[in-house]
Amino acid sequence: MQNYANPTHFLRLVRVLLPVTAGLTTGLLAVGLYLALFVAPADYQQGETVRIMYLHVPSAWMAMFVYLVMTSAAIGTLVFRHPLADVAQKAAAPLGAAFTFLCLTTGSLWGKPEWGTWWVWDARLTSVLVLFLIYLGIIALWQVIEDPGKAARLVAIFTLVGAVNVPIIKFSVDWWHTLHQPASVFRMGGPTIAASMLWPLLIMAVGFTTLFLTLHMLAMRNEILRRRLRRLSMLAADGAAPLGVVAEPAE
Amino acid sequence: MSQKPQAEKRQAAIQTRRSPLAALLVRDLRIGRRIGGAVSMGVVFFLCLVTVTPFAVGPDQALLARIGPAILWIAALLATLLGLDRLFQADAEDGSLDLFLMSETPLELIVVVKCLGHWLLTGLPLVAASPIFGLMLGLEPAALARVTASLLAGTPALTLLGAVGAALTVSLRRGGLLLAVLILPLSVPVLIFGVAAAGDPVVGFKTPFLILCGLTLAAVALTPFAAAAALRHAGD
Amino acid sequence: MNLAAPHSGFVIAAYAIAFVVIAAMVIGTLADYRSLKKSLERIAARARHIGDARS
Amino acid sequence: MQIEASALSVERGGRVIFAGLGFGLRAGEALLVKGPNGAGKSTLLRALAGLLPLASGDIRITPATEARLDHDDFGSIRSKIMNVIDFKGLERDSGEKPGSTFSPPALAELCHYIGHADALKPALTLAENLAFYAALLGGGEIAAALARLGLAGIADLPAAYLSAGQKRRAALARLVAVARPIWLLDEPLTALDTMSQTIVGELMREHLEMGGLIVAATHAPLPIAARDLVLGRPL
Repeated sequence: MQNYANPTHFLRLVRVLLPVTAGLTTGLLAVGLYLALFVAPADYQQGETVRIMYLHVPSAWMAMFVYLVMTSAAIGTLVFRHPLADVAQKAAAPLGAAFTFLCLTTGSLWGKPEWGTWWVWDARLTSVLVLFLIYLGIIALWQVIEDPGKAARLVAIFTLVGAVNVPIIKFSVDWWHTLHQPASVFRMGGPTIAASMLWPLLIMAVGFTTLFLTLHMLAMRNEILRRRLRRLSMLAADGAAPLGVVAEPAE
Repeated sequence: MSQKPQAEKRQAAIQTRRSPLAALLVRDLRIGRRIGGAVSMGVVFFLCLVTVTPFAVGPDQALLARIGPAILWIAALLATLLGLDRLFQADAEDGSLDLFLMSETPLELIVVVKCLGHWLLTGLPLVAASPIFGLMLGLEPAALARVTASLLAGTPALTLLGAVGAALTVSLRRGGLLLAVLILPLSVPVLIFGVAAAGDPVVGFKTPFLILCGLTLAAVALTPFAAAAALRHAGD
Repeated sequence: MNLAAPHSGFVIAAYAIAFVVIAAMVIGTLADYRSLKKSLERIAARARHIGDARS
Repeated sequence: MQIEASALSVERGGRVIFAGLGFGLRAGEALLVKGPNGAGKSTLLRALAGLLPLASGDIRITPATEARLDHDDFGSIRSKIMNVIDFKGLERDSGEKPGSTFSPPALAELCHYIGHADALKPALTLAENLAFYAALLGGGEIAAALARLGLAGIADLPAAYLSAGQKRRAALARLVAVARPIWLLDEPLTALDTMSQTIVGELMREHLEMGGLIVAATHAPLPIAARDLVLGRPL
């Protein structure tokens, strides 16, 4: 693992892994979409609307998975001071926000025909909305602090505070929801689900995960290049950009 | 702290002087009292929010009495968070924060005492004012007591959560808005249980109030570490 | 997929939005990569230029 | 006691401020950090005070050796230095391991840091300001400290009404009020008139005679015997 602390090694690893994950993602999403749109049956209650679930549930899963990735990266930044951890953390935040946004919009599109309104203060949607706000806060914190090293440590602290808070938020929103809407509302998914629906769902979920991994690697590569560029620009501004510097890998 | 015989002489010297944390609390309270604006401004802002809400929802007494606890809680939440951005910033700008870091007293405890001072100056006046503003919203006496008790138990948690945001944004010139963006989502649980304890007829007072107290205790136990860590990293 | 079903518009909209969001992520990341590469090359050329001038 | 700093380097915002810096300083010695603007003088002091993380390198504090202790007569500061060290439980392992290493936070507790900012609250009086820092940093007599820096007459004025020189002296009064063995002074003489400069010079000499250590960053010459550490432009 320490070997990949060196960004140049990491960039080499990306070059090897990228075609694999990109190909895997394309294949999985193609199969998953085919199954979700054409093979899986329409629900006897919800009709065709159930097909939104194949997007909604995987993106909800990604919203949490990306936060998990960011939390481990935050620990990597604060505890192990791994140089790639804050790159990973910064690259993941906008992707997590995008998946969370997707989860919210698909949830809303599913809610309109099912519940008759575009937005319902359903426990799960509300929790995801709060998670979305936390993602936006993390992105804002990245943007306003200029020094990447300092930003990384402060964002890592906030990410961990959020990680402790997310289960509490989930618990309190569930409690709040049962308090205000005791009537049973049909929930998406559920413990019992037919195999014809489960397979497309699993394949889409795995496809979304590999999609995230691919994009995450690309975004990390961008971030490494951005830091290299920043360093070189600073050297150039100091009037001390010797020839060798450009060939030297970023640190 | 030390059991060495040589330390006994020191012990006498230590006892004659004030403990660092007590000195810090006295200092912050004194500054708050001398500057004055800090205490009254929070309450005035609280009053402004309570005044503005009926213009938004209409002067329907019954409706106002029903959502009164919620209005008071939202107003307390905003008044607490918007006043917090200077919590550590003033000390960071004039160099006091450097000296906090060089003290033998752990920064975590200093954070707790700073929060205590800030809550006494801004949170407590809000709690004290809430029954009066509750009357303006037409709350029943029982509801007034519940709102006041829930604010008393819940506002310390808001101050402590806000302290994390204040520490994260300490080096930013205009960190106030960002502080609110960072901390408002995290204060959702406090708001939920606070409002439920304040005025939900279905669930009663005890359960949400106890959970609210638990949240405050958890905030006391955990947030100082996050805030202190952020302050240590904000210097560079 | 039955296009004539009552709510199929919502399904299509959901998939379209997912497509747009994912495409935006992919295109945004790749465009960012290209512009970073270009900037890096520019600064490398600049350094070479300075180096030539010095020698 | 002595400080041994080796291979210090500090980075801020991806920029190397200085690298590979080292120096040694024994009890009673002063080090004058010189260099042009932006060379990292303030950064070095802040790093020594533990306020900035070191990118690499380490700082060792070694307590005075036994022999040296026997011969020296204990001045008040020296005994406090030893007390501080004792308090940290360092004397305990000095038997088997004379060179105990402080981690930076512990080092910070041995240091006085006088930075660019005077750390005074304008709403509080001078005496209140100083009494707070005395309590925070480890206790001491503030009346004597104020008198020593010629501030006794204005001790009950709010700091807001003081001149820059008076504020600077109030910050320097911390050095007298609280005994700490290592002084890190960033431009200590700024805004001071000649008479105050003389007083501060005396304070520094006394501190050194009692076995204290001083690291000062300054453009102006200091009225004490000191070794120089000249920092160049980064890279």
